This record gives sequence, C-alpha cells and structure tokens, in this order.
Amino acid sequence: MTTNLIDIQNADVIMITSNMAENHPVGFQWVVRAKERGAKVIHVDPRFTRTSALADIHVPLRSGTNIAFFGGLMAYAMNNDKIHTEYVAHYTNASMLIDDGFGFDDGMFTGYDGDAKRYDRTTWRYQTNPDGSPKRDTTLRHPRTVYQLMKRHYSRYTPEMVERVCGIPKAKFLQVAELFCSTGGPKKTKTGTVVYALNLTQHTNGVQNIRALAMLQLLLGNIGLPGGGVVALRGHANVQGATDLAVLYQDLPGYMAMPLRDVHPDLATYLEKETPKGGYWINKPAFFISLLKAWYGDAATKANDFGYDFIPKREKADAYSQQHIFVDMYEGKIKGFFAIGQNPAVGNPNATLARAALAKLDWLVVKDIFHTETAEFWRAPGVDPKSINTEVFFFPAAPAAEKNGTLTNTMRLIQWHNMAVEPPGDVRSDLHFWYHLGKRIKALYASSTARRDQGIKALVWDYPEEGKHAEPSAAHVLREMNGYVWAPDWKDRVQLKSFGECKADGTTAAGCWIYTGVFPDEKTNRAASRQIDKSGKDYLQHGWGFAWPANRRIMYNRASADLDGKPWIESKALIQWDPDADNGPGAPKGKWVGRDVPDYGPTLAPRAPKNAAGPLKGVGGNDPFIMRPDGVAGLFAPLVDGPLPEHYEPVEAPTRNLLSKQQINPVAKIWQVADGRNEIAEVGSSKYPYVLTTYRLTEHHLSGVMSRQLPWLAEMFKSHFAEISEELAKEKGIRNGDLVEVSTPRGSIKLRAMVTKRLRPFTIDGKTVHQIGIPWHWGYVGIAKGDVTNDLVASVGDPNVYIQESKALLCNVEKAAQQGVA
Amino acid sequence: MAATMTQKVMYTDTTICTGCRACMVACKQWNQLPYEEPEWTGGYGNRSHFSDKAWRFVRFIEVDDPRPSHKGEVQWLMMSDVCKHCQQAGCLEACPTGAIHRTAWGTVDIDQGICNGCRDCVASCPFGVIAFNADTGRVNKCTFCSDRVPAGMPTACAKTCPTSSIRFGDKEPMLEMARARVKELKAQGFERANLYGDSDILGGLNAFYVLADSPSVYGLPERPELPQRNVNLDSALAIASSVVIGLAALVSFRDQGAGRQG
Amino acid sequence: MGVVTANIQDPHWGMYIVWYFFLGGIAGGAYFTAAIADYFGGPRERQMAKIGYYIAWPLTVICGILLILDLGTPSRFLNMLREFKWQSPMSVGAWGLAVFGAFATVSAVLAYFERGPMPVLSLSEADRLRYRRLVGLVGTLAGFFLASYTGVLLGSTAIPMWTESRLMGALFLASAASTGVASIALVAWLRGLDLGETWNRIHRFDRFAIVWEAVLLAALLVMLGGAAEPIVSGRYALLFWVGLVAIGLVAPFVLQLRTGHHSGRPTFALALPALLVLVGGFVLRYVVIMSGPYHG
Amino acid sequence: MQISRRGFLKFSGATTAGVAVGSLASLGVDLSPVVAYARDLRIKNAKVVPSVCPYCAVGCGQLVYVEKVDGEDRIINIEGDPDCPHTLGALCPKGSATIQLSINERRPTKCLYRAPGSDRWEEKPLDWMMDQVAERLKKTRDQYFIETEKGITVNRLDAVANLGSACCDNEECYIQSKLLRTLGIVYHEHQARV
Repeated sequence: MTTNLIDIQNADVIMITSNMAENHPVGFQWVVRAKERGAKVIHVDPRFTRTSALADIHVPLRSGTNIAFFGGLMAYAMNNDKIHTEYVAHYTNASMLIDDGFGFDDGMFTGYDGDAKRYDRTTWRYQTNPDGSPKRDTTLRHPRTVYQLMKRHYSRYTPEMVERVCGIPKAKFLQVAELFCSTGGPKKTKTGTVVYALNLTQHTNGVQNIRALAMLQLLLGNIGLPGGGVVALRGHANVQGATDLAVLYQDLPGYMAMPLRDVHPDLATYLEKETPKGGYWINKPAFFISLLKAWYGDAATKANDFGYDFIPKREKADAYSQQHIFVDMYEGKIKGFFAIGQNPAVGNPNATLARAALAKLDWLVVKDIFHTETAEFWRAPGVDPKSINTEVFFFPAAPAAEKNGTLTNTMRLIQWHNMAVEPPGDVRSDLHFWYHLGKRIKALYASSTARRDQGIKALVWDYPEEGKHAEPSAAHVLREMNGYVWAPDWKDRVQLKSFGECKADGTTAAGCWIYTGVFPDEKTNRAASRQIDKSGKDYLQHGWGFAWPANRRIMYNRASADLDGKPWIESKALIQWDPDADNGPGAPKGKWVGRDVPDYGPTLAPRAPKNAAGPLKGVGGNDPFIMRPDGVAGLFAPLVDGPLPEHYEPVEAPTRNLLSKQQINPVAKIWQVADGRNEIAEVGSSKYPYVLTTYRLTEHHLSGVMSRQLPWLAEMFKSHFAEISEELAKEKGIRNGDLVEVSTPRGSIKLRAMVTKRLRPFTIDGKTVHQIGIPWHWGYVGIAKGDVTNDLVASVGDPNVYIQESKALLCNVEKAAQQGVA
Repeated sequence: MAATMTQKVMYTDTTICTGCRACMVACKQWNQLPYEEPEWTGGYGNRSHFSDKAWRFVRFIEVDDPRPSHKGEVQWLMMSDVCKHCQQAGCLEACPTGAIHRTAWGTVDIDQGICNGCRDCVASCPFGVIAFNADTGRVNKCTFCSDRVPAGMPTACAKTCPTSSIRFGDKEPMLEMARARVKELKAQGFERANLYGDSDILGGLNAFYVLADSPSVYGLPERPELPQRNVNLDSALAIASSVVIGLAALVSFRDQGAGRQG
Repeated sequence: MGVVTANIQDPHWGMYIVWYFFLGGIAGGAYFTAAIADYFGGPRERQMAKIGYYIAWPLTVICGILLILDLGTPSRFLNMLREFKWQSPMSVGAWGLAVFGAFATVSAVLAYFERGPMPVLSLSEADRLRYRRLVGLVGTLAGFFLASYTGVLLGSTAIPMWTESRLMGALFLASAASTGVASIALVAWLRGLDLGETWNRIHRFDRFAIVWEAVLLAALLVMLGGAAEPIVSGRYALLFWVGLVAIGLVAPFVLQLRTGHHSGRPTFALALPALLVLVGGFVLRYVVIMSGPYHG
Repeated sequence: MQISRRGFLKFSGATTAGVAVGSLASLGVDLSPVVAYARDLRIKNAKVVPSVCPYCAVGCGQLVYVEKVDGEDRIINIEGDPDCPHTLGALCPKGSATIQLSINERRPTKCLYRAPGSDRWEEKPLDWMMDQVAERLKKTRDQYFIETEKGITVNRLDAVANLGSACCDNEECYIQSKLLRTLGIVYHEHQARV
C-alpha cells in the first residue's frame, strides 16, 4: 500500500472495494474513525457484507466488472472538471505525447498477434525529443497526449454503460461518482482513499483492475497526500515480506527480476536490460551485486560475474507460477515438492487438479502448524491410499510466538516478534528447517568439484546457532538482509545504514536492499523498536517498527506538495519545502521537512531541473515518483495486456462483452490441462447460468489450517455454506439450511444454503443475473470440515502475473439430497 | 483498592459493530472457556442463546434499512450481546446464597465458591444471560472481568474490539457519549435510534447499548422489569388464598357438637 | 432470519423440582389441614390430624432430599442458609422449609407420644395434646407458606408464562389443600381407619378446595392470555386438559358428589377421588414447570 | 433489595406467608456475611513478551504472557498490545484465538512419515527426517539438473518445486530463496495470489 492504516482517518471519502471489515477488522477501525470525523464511506461489492453494513453507500456490482466501474468514474472525473489539473499535468504522464502508431479499436490495442496471442508493444511508447526525452504538453490539449487518449478511451464508459455492464443503477453510480470525485478538482480541498484486496486481483485482468483504481486516484490527485493513496490489503501476515524477499517465481529479493535465459544470459546483459536510464532504479547494479555478495561472499568476484551463474535462469516468462506448478506437476515434470506453510490442496485454484498432481510426485515435504489437507491428500475422501506412491514427510511448524523473526505487514512495516517459549517436542521454526537442510545439502556436496555444484559450496551459510535446538539466529539473517560491508566474519561486518551505501563493486553485501536501515548497526534492531509518540506530533509513529523503504510511512509524499513545495491542502500537509533550512556550511539552503521521511531527494528543490547524474539521475524538482524513469506516475503504462485498462468479461461470463466485440482479455492465460481437468463454461451458459464469487470470512484464515483446527474459531463458522439470494432460492425451491450442490465444469461441492436478502440478483443489459457466493476456507481435515470451494475454480490467469480468476466464474446450484447436513 | 473504585460500564455502540466476533473469542480466551457445538442459525451467528461456555455472542439481524433515505435496501444489524449488569438485577435478587453480588465497581458477579446451583437466577434474568453449567453444577455468566478490572485492565472484550464498538470506562462520561451518539444517529435518519439501558431500564444497565432500531428488533425486551416486583402481590394473593382455605378448613372441621375442648 | 425473539434461559428444573413442588404442597396441605382440624375439630378429627402430621414429617425429609439431589452436592444446600433475602422466594423458601420441618418434627413427635411414657420431656398427656394443638396452630402458617411459596417463586422469574401469572401461589395453595387432604384420605383408606363422620368433613373441605382451585385456575388462564399457549393449546395441552382439568378436578368432584354421605370404614369409592386429586396435583406442577421455559 | 444480617434479624418473627423463624444457627450453618469476592489476576506473575499476530497482514501487536508451569515456560494468555499505534490493542477473532496455535491438543509435535502406498503416518525422529529430505533433494537434483541450454549456462532444476509461505517470517523467506535459488529451483512461489 502507498499509505498507512493510521492515515485512513484523514480521508474525506473512502471507497472500499474489498471486504475490509471482515478481512482486516483491526485496520477497519481507521475507517470508523474517519467516519466519526465526517468522512463518507462507499462500499463496492457484489454482496452486502459486514463492510457494507457500516458504509454510507453500498454499490452492488457484478463480479468481474471493476474496470467498467472505474472507467466510468474516470470518465466522470474527466468530463465534469473533477481532475486535479495541475497534479495530473505535472506529476503524471498525462501530458506525454504517445506514438502516432498507437491506437485502439473495438477492444483491441494495436500490435496484437492473434497466432501468438500476444501484443507487440512497440507503438505503446512516447513521442520523443531529439535528446530522447518524451514530448510533453502540460496544457493536456494535444490530441496525442495520454490525457486526450484516455478521455477518448473512457468516453465509452458512460453511466448508462456502467449500468448495463455492472448492474449498478445509473442514479446510484452518479451518486457515487459525484461523491468520490469530490476529492478531486482543480481546486482540490479533500482527499479520498481507495481500498482493495484480492477482490480486484483475482481476475484475468487483475493487474489492470489495480491500474484503473490507481489511475483514478492520480486523476483526482490523491496519491501521496494524507487521507489519500491506495490501500492494498494483504491476506497473510507476511504476504508483503514474502514478496519483498521474493518467494516468487519472477523475482529476486528487493524486486529485481529473476534472470531469463534469453534476455539475461550474463551479468552485464542483465544489468544493461534491467537498469533504466533515469529514476532511482539506476542504482540497481549496486543492489544486485550486493545481493550476490550476500549470497556467495568471497566466491562472488568480478571475474565470475559475482556468482551470477549460481542463480538459475528461467526458460521463459510464461512459466513457474503457482498455477504453472500444478499443471506441470500433473504432467509429471515435477518430482519433489515442498509445501512449507501452504495448503494448495485447499487453497489452489482448481484444487482437484492440485490434489491429483500431488499424487504424481515422488516425494512431498509439508511443514505446517497443524495437519493440512495437502499433507493428508493421500487419504482424502474418495482416495485409496494404496494407489498413491508419493512419499510424504510432515514436519510440525512453530507459530510466531515460538520463534524470533520479523513480519512485514500490509503497510510495509517490519515488526519483530520474540520467541516467548521454546516450541514443544520436535516442532521447529521454518528457519531451523531451511538452515539445517542447507547445512546438510552443503555437506552432501562438500566434496563435489562439478561446476554446477559450486554455487552450493559458495553459499554463505554462517548464521550463529542458538539454544538447545541449534536454532539459527534470526537477528543475523535480518542483519544480512539489511546488509553490511562485506567481510568473511560476522565480527568484521559493519552494518549499512541506508541503501544509498550499497556498492556495485563487491564491497557491500545486502540480501534485500529495500530493507536496509532496519538493522543499522549490530546493536540496533529497528524492527523491534516499540517507541510511540504520545504528543500527537508524529501521528505516523516512526518509532514503532521500521517501514521500508527508509522508514517512510507514506510513499510518493513529495506529491502532497505543489510545484513550489507547498502543501496542496494546508490541512493535509505531509512534507513541504523549507527554503531556509540550513544544510551545513557550504551547502545550499533548503530541504524537505514535515511529518514523514521525504520520498525524495532531501534537498532537491521544487522546480529544480532534472539531475544529470547522481543517485537520482533523471529526476527533477517536480518528479515525485522517483522510482519511475521519468519521475512521473504512469497513467499510460505498457503492460502485456494493454497500456490502458479496458473492460473484458471474465473467462466465464453470463453475458457477452457490451463494450467491444472482444469478449475476454485477449492475452489471458488459459491452461490446457490433460484429462479434461480445466473445462470452461461458455458465455451465457444455460448449464451454468449463475455467477459465482468466492471469498473469505473474518473468523477463518485462508485454507483454514490456522482456524479450522482451533476450537474457538471452528465454533464460529462450522458448516460450509453458500450464500444465495431469496429470489434464486425461491426459483430453485431451496430453503435456508438445505444441503445444495454447486457445480462448475471443473467439479461440484455440497454445502448448506444460506438464503439471505444480502444477495440480490443483478439486472445486466435488461436480463436478470443471479449470483451466489461461497467462502473457501473449508477442507477435509480439522474440527470444521467441508468440501473444497476451489475445486470449482478454473485454471486461468491474468497474463501479467498468472493470478487466477476466483472472484468471477459460472456455476449451477441445485438442491441436494438432505443427508449429512453438518 | 476495590472499595474506592468508581462505577464501571461497558458502552456498546452497535452501529459500529462489524460482527467480527473478536469479543466472543477474547472472552473465551481470557476466561478459558471451552469449545461448544454451534447451532445453524440460518445466518452468520453461531448461536442464539447464552450458555455457560458463551458469555457473549453476536446477534446478526437482516432487516430493511430503517433509514427512510435507504428505503428498499437491506441493512445488517449486529449486536454483541452480554450480561447487562443491571442496577436492579433479577438474578442478584433471586440468589438465595449471596453468590451473586454487586462488585465495588457496580457490576454483578457470581462467586463460584458459594453458588449452589439452584438456578433461580437463570429463570430470573429477563435477558436470558445466566446459564447452568452441567460440569460444575453451578451457573455462569459474564463476570465483567472481575479479575482484570480491579487490576486496572479493561474487560477482555472491550479491549479487543477492533472498532471500539464495545467501550469500557466510567459510567457518566460513557452515558454522555452514548446520548450524543443517539442524537447523531437520529440526524442521520435512524429515527428509532435509542439508548438501551439508561436509568429507565432496570435502574440502568451497566452494559448499555446504542441501537439503530427498536430493542425488539435485536431480540431485547422493550421494557424489561425486575421479576421480583411480583413477590409482594403474589404473596398477598397467596395469603388471601390461605385465608380462604383456612376458613374453609375451619368451617369444615369445626367441632359443632362438642364445642372447643382443652 | 429476520427479527429475533427474546431469549430466556431454561433453568433446567426437572423432575426433582416437580416432585418437590408436589410433595411440598402435600406436606404443607396435609399439615395445615391436620392442624386446623386438630385445633378446631373434635376428638374424631384428632385421628385424622395425626395422619396429617405423619404425612407431613417424612415428606418434609423427602423434600429436603429432593432439593439436595437437584443441587447435586449435599453441602450446597447449606449455602441457602448463608443469607435471608426477603425478595428471594428461593431464599425465603429454603428457610421456610427448614422452619416447617421443625414444626412438622415437633408435631409428629407429639402425635406419636400421644399416650404412654415419653422420653426426655416429662409432659402430661393433656399437656402433650395442648402443646400439639398450639404448635400445630402456629405451624399452620408454615404449612401455608410451604404450600404456596413455590408458586410465588415461579411468579418472580422472567419466564413469560410464570412472570405473568399473579395467582400461581394462590393456586398452588388451593392444590396443596386438596392434595393434602386427599393424601390423608388415602392413608386412612390404606390403613382402613374408621374416621366416621370426619369423612364427610374431609369431603366437604376437599370439594371446596377443588372448586377454589378451579376458580383460581380459570382466573389464571384469563390473566395469562396468550402466554398460556404452551398449556392450553401447545405442547402440554393434552396433559393439561386431561390430566389436570378432567382427571384432577372434574372427575374427583363429580365422584365425591355421587358418593354422598359416608361414615364408618372407608371404601375404594372414597379413595378413588383422592387418588385422582393427587394425579391432578402432580400434573399441575409438572405442566407448569415444564411448559414455562418451553419455546414454541 | 438485599437484606443484611442485621436487617434480617429485625424481620425475625415476621411473616407474610406463614414463616415463623426458629434459630438455624444451631444447625451449624455459617451465617457470616458473604466475604468480598475478588478473583486473582491470573497473569499477575507472568512474563510479557512482545509479539506480532500471525494471521492477516494488519500486523497487530500482541503481548504474549508466559508463566512457568511444572518447570516449563508456558503461554497462558495472548492479547493485543495497547501501545501498538496502528491497532491500539485490538485483535480480531483470529488474533484473539492465537493462543490455540500453541496450546491445542490437535497440534502435532512429532515428525511424521508416510511411505509410498501406505495408509498411515509413522512417527520418525527429526534428524532422520531431515537426512531423508536432504537425500531426496540431492538425488532429484542430480538426476534432473539442467546446466546449459542453447549454449547458455542456466543451472536450473525443474524437477523440484517450492511453495513457501506468506505465513513465514522474513528471515525464513529470505534463506529459503537464497538456498533454493542456489540449488537451481525456479518453481518458487508463495500464496501472494491465492
């Protein structure tokens, strides 16, 4: 998230698109505080949820039509003088001119290659000046400006169209548009924030959904200001951290690309391709080589590309994601599998495929706090254990209270937790597992002279062991992530204080450059800091934990001030330029001061020309988005599926696309899986006529391992259920509490019907469309047991990140034989 | 310490309750209450009664939005129900042993060492709060965290409540807050918003509520009364009946022939 | 889903309590009937009074045992006597039972040692009779209390059917009188005692008690209105109309009228209405206790 | 109305429904007034350890209360940390139940092994398990490792996949990335998307 939960209280309008009250209840208190201060809350959700109950306006929207809705809002803002003109003109690329070759026609952007099902993106670029800089018209009038292109693009997203596509009555849409866009305008006086979670991401246009809402926020000038920003809510305790530390197929720690064979054959090419010409990422070589140094130490030398080849190279970009794993596993490509704190037998889309794939493994290692469906897949209902030859190793895992370490929360806040007690029996931390596995592997390869094994031998694996279980020191791992001046021994390693100290010459080691500063000297663990300011001056509480980067609590905060460095809104000041600030003898006066760590060159004056060199090369005095090569936010951004978000229907939809003849995202990923394990319902299917959306509940946690095994939580929601409108229930003769069978082309599940007036049918293009909702926490192990909702979900994905479409699919529901109702 | 304490209350603003049920779990956690088989309520609730193992539970109520401005829309009311710690407490009056007592900070608690399990309190609570515990043969209910409060800690439920729907504090300021909140809600169109538990109800509830709609919508009695109000009248009528029967017996058995002897 | 209903907890008062209410009523009723007859009646009534005392004393003991069984642990009954709470019928009742027990004991002892040598106290036979009748007269009040307080106790709960019924104590008293006298009649029949003219007095009194009970019951149902649903038309309706109204009130009344004047040794025709009255008294307690907490 | 013992004595002899009061003190009943009842704070001797809720990503500060029970440290209470600025001491139901992650009879505390075709788990020593996994990993790596493709060093192992976890600590994530990437593993994911 760009902002901070605490800061939500400063918003004047809050648009929640997730189910925040249910899934992030404690964070939701800041929405309640904002309401108490007079803020209005809009909740956009297909269902009326516990979030809707506390909202001023509930906007029911058919699942899978978010871009139509956001597009409609953008069109409303642009057509009704609601954009924050100066912000848009100077802080975004709205004023850039786009190549004349770029165009859009009936749902397709230029450059589509129908055979390869991909876009050639060469025309999706700026027109450039002779010096290579983009051509710009800050009046935004030039027809080739991004702004004018956007205006044309979204002119089709009229309130009437929004009503037809999303099922939101026009009057309600206009009410919402007027309310939310009241936070914009040339003379902006308010701020608004937008909250999202997997409601937007789990679609075949998931990334474009997020882009759309970010663009709306940019048009209204809401990014970087108190009470503004984008609130991204993550589901697990450490989704943010696991992503930062790149337990992800496409990344290395600190958001650096995992090398691709054909693009990055060697270090020089990697750095050349991956390092932009401007913006803060020009320092990537320092971060990347520091990473290699942290991993391979003295074995990482200039002569061997700092051990670049010790890291594998991906064969191609379209591979290795979670969904790829199970398709490939099912095809027999994968022999061994670790599921460490994850339960794909329940959590994976198309979970029947996932369980069938597990049966094809030679060996499976599961580590979790409780027994999981994944660990027990060989004796799942209907499975004959004798037929399964997979060896399974189950290791009991320790919860946070039984180990030291850090978790990075949804606002990038790194917080340390202490081991309160030793874990019981043979329970160990995952750190213990990986560390001791690494030690064993290193021992097994100790005598190898093969080239391919040299990385293992070089691997720096020197974390001190503590206590009776030889637990590796988490503090030392964190110190390595923070980085230090390279030395072979811990006693000689001097911690880096900021990532600015990272070097590209092999003298520094840093395991995750964005975390630098969390452990600035060997005695100071800022993640464990628990200082609070009670004076009210530091409302963002910089003394509590450490937020990456550089303990910054609100990102892009330079954008909270105008072109002269003064706050856009006096009451919403965050940082501002103090022209008289003394920077020491000989240095020019002036610096950024205020309530947060400036996300900017601390002495880079407003209106200063672009830096020609230095760590902020290419960034000038009015370029608040310093990670971008051009310093401005990208309204126009060439993703693999288009530079502007465009509405397409979900892969399974009850209606044709009303906005263009292109039914679905033309580059969406749809896996071909053997044995008919990924059948897709046709558009407007009569066999599967209802929209299905899946979601979570407050009282359970993801695949249920950490909730369905806990008596107090299992007791809260024991029976698996499907929420069904009264109208549909009447049509199908279903009563509240009946056992029903919900089916999709992938499978069917039985569960209880919860008939409720909180779900209502939509009117889509004049036709009634029913929608049902099913939470997905249940499985066959635990106190609370039930069928696996993800058995219904298809193996389809967003083309940028391969996230599945579990928020919008088609299903059928029928009353089942009333036996065994739990 | 306890003797000098001011009156403590819990003020629950149901209009900011998200029904997350953290209060239920926190109560179970602090008071170490075990699992109990839930019931299917047809909605998100997992029970519709208090029990010896559930001293708090959240009621989920789906209704038509009470605001005229939201006519035709659904509203989902949630309310975390608990012992009201009445100023005039039926359970306390009924208790023959003195196990149920008023604490120094004004709440009603049960001394498990004294309770003998007669269950008169169970029948005497107009809110159905007290429940019989078959394992101990005694009765249980919310203690108002009578171990935490004297130590200066808020009740476990109030402390954990994410939105501060449940607040713990001194009576007067809390009541002020609640009254102001009712005004606010009325201004927002909740015409039937009310403070449930001011001095008009059982002399004042020490766990009081701001409701968006009428009490009965939440399953609360509109005008609960102290059950023991009946004792005097019922006794008088019983005495009258005794007199009638006594006279009848006298007339029936009077020794008319011999007159009174000895 | 929709508007939820008010919830009142079930106190789980089961058969121990039903029997306690029933037997406590008999004890109280038998005692006060006996004591009044003893004091105001002639010598023939003294024999009947002795039966009443002999019934009251063991039943009191059984009542105590029932309460202890209901509480689970014997020592817990003593907790009832830690305090005396005027507004708590449970508290007053516990004390009342203890007090009644004292009277019943003294009366039973004095009845037993009516004639002949008496241990410990050396009272003359005449004194014994005088004290017995005086103790009985005062103890009558305790008998009235025991016979009726259980109804007052129900009325002071929050259970809708009970809390709306102002006449439960009065009704229980009437029922206690008729079951008390019926039990005396039954014991007399079992022992084949010739009570002579007293039989007619017993019948007169019993008929009156039945009528009075019926009047109170009718008044109660009117007062309860809809709250009486469980017993008049709901789950317990059959038991109520057949077990109580038909068998417990109408039948014994009619039978007694048909029996007419009687004296001398008892016959089964005398015992039958008594038996029916006892059935009715039990059904009354059972139906009232069970139906109160019953929801729809 | 609560009657004190003094008040009660005043009522002696009075009746409404016929109670005459004799002395029951002779029965050995303790009639002393109820003593003021105060329960002990069960955490008053506990050690307090700062922690972080392991459920969602709000990252609520927690306080873990630890007490020695039978000579061993045992968690006796977990509640929100009132100082935590973004949560102010609150926890949701999951956070409030955190103690049952540790204190839970359903919790396995031994390593389990399931042989091919078997219908049951077998308890195994931790060291044996670690050795077995290291051996399997090496064997699979040695058999399926790809050193070069199209003349480019790729050092890749396609035959082993890892699903790490957003439930793991940063340190755990970091060293698994470090180890597994070095072994050549490219199927390396966590549940950011599911």
